[in-house]
Amino acid sequence: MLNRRDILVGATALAATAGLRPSFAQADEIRIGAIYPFSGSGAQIGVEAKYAIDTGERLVNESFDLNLLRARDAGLPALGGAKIRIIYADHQADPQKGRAEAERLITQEGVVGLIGTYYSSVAAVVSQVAERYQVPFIAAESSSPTLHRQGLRYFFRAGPHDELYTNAMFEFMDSLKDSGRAPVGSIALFYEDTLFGTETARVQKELAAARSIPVVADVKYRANSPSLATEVQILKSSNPDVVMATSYTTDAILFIKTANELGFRPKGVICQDAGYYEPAFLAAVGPLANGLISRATYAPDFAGRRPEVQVVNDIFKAMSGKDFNDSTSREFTAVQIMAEAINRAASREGPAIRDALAALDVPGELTIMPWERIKFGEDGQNSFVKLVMMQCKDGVYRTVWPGQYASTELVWPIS
Amino acid sequence: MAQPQTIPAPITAFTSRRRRQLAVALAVALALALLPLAVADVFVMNILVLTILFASLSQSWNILGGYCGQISLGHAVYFGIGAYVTVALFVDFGILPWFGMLAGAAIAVVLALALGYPCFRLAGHYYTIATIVIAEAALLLVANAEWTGGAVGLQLPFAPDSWATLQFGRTKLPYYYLALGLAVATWIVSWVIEDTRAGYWWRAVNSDIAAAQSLGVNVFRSKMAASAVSAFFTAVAGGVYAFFVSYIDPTSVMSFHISLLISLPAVLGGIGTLWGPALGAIVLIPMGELTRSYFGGTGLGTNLIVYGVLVMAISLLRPQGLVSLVHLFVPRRA
Amino acid sequence: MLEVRHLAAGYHGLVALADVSFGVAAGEILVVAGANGAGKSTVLKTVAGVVPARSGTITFDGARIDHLAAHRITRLGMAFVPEERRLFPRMTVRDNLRLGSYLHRRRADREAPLATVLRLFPRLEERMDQLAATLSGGEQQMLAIGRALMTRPRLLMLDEPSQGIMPRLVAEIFRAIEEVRRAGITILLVEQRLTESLAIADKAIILRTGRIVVAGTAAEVRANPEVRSAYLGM
Amino acid sequence: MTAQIVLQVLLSGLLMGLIYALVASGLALIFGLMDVVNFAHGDFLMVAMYALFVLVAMSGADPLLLAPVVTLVLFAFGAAIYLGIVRFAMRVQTNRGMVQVFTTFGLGLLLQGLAQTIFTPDYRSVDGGIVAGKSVALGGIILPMPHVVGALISLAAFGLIWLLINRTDLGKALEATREDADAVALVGIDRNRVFAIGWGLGSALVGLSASILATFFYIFPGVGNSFVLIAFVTVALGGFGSVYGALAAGVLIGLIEAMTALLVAPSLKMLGVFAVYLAVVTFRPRGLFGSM
Repeated sequence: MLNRRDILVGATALAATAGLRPSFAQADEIRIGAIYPFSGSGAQIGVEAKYAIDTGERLVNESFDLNLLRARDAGLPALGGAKIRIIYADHQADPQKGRAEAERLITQEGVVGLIGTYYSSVAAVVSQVAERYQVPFIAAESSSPTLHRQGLRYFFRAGPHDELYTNAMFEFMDSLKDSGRAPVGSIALFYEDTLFGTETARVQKELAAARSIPVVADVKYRANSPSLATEVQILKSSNPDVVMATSYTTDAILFIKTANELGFRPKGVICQDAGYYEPAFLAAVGPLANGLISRATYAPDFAGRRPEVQVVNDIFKAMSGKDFNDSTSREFTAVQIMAEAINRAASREGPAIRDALAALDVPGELTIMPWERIKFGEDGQNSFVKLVMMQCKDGVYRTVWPGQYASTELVWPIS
Repeated sequence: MAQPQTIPAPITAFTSRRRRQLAVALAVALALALLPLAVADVFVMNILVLTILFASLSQSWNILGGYCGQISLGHAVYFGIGAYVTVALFVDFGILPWFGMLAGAAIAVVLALALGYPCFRLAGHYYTIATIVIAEAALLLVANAEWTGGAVGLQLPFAPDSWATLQFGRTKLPYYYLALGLAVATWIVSWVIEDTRAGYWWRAVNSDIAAAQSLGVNVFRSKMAASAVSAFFTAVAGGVYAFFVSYIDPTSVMSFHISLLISLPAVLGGIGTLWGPALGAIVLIPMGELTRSYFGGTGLGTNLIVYGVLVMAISLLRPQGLVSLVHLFVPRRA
Repeated sequence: MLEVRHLAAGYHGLVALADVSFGVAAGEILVVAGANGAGKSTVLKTVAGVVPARSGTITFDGARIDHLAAHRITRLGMAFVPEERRLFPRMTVRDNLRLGSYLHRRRADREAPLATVLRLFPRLEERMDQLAATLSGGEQQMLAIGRALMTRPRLLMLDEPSQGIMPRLVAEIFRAIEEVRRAGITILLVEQRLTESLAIADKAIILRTGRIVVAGTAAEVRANPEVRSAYLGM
Repeated sequence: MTAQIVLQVLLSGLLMGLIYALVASGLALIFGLMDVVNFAHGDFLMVAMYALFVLVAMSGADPLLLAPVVTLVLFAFGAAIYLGIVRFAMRVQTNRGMVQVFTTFGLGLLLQGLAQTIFTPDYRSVDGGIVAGKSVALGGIILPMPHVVGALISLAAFGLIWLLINRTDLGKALEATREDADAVALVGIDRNRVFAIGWGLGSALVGLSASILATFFYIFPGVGNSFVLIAFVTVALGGFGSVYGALAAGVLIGLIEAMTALLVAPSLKMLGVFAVYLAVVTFRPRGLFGSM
């Protein structure tokens, strides 16, 4: 904390800042920056991310007898057993603040890599800062496809982006036919008017058109509306087979409650994770969540099947009181990947770490994710991700698709 | 009426006070111009750029809100227009930001004049609420429009350092001097306004509309003129901000939060004063950045608490603004 | 009943009153007179707690009241009718009167003064459901006095009750003041119309630039040669 | 689009509008009484929702049964805020309007920060109790029960406000203080006490609306922001200070919002409200029922 105090004193007395020098890490410590919203409307996301990343930090720094990436060694052996240390910064969902914090972490805290940022808008700016300073940036969960199309060399994303997610949803719908169920005859889109919602809906419309599935309602709603009654009415009157919903927690709660009150029961509700998957959502809507289907890139029922997943989940749960979810699992994984790359590079230099990341090829078994492997393409995107579809049963999401990961039978239609 | 042969004493005192203000301003500007020589740190530079940029924004706001007494909480609309027009012209048509900013400012001025017709008939809180509503409506329109990139926003393509395209990777210096230039320009405009007929009229409108009308002041036109000047500089600053951040989306340049950041420094520093906006910005912007950096990482609401208490304390204890503190140390002359 | 000792008061550094002392006994009418700006109104405003006293003491029934807020003074049984009347213009006459008895919870304490007021000013009864703003100047003055009486005061302070009123109604106001005194209410009266005031007053003081220049019984003041020439126009 | 959908949407708009009116009523009351716009209004709502959350957690009772308790708690809270903070903002001699705006605004930030520190930024919700998840069917038109009950409570609350203002001494004292805050001392009324009661009442209405909202809405430190702009527009559209103006404006806003969502686009529903607001103030600068 001494460093921050230095900054405070130094920056308030502006003239005194001449003497302020970046206070780089001690020799045996390797710093990684994590930029999340810790205050403002997204604060909850940041708080949970911190627990996940702290869990990752522990895994790397302590010795665990687990078959997971960077678990067995205490610290990074290639750097003399140096420990990693995560430095957190708050971006308040504001790109300008994300930029300032990224620059601060790099120049003052001496971080060798960045992890973040949940919001794709902030990730867009942070990825550019990372490029300028030649420090690798792993977008842990920001999922806008535009991010890996900027032609940046220091940008990496191990998880899927919105197009892959949406694609999986449609593949899942295709599979309904194969399993002898009635094909999806029509879909209605329900999505918030943010980057997340509009990008998702754009891809959904493309894929629906490619499959000739009619989109009978296209409801873009204002995020954080006091009421969604009219929106639900519009959906209901279009009488779709399936609603594809993309929302953050607050609207997800309101949507499901309102749909229940207004008696709107389509055959299926397929959600773009996020709000529909949050513990706060599940607590708020209770049994109304049963039957909801969500895409996911983490399968919580893995924890029961793979002991090493159970162990890290327990560590995380002890801190946060929650199980890993789609976001927190990827944040944890991002720490592993970053630590592995630093170790392989055996260097604290950004370009060396970047090259190590670019050359990385880790089998999926070494992660807690149901992925084939982690291997980044030219654009920094890992295309060996696997996606699963989960269905909520008794307040818990369980994997129902694809078959090899399924832990429970799909209920379809839900109404 | 015959002109007096000698200038009465109060007027000379006034003139010398104005000369002194100008001298102080030049000294401050010079010191600020040299400051980067002493500051190497990017984070501190970042805070400096923001502080000076918001000082100039608040100075522009003060022209309408302070001198003319029209409390706008919707200046984000001009800021956002400046940002969007500048970036969109550059990204879509390759028009350099220097021209883009002027285009944005021109559009902002036209909008300010168009909005003036319905708004300036509104009094007090009605005007303020109307400005909030207009900015929120603009936010909705931008978030749902095609050319603005909608909710996705607009990102500047990654490009090498250049003064022409206003893109710089690591150095903050160019943005610093741009912001400083803007701050000096808005200060000088304010300084000039304080001693022109328009300035007197505006302040007359502020203190007593009925009295101003009886003196023959065209209240409506005064408000329109102040609004146009204010919108112009706000939009230019919006353009600078957009290139400084390199990415804009509706919430980051057009939300109520921006309107507040534009008005707060002037209000807390000293509304309707020459130095209030700068003083307010010097306190508020580093406060906001440092409380976030210092307390924000905890996930607790400490930064909001500190910021909220500060705003309350200054409003209650220094209703004339922080600028009134200066007179505690420097006795007011003349 | 009311004792004012060495009272000084002023606004924004200007001295309006300097070293003013006088007393009013129960059941008396004391007239405070003087030219414009002499400080007459300030005497009442200071006693009523509207303007703070700078120094000196004010006691009512032996208790210091010079640091009490205006509403506390009203509650002690001192009612003040300011020169500008300060009615609630967009409320009815009935509501204005009703507010006068706001402090009294018992029905009798509300009905008795209402009957008195309506007996004193019968024309108010005809106007009960009109808005106060629609009354004539004289009627507004009656309402202001009536509202003050509704608080059941023991001391009534009237500031220029005849100001801006038709001559016919002035007499009615003065008659009412006498009748109020007959009901046992002490009266502190600030007036420009010295002849009429002295006719009903027991005692009088004359102020000039914030100081008392003449004081005495009504007869003494009326006989004072300076008063006769300067104020009574004789 | 059938007539039934239009009717359905209009009715849900009407119900929501009545709830908006109640949310705005406290703001209108305080403004009417003392010309102060409470910029912390949304955060008062947030405080009330957390108060309800704590009470439900402690007692396990139905949120609507706890509504009177929350209303009382908020009364005390509002009066305390007046006596502790706003009173001093009223005394300021210069820039009084600005001081009031930014004092209450700072207060709002402080409350949000405190809420985040005490309750964490997590989203909470209370069990909606007897109305949760229920609906009323009227010949094919389905209305959510929380909205129906909320709208009825709102109407009842406006009825009570009417009785309070027109039929009680306190109401008369409030009205008199609103007309001439200095003159009430002449009849022995302590204006500070009236102002404190006014803030208490205004906040009590916020407490009541929070109890209704909590039956269908979630709670988090920034929850006030979802409602505060609508509350401001409601009060300004109705005419600052007019409590009944707020009722009419709230209903109008509910209807316009619902119809814009249906006919134009849900994401632009507030745009319809804003457009109507701007159109109204262009012709009636003091809102629908504002006194000139």
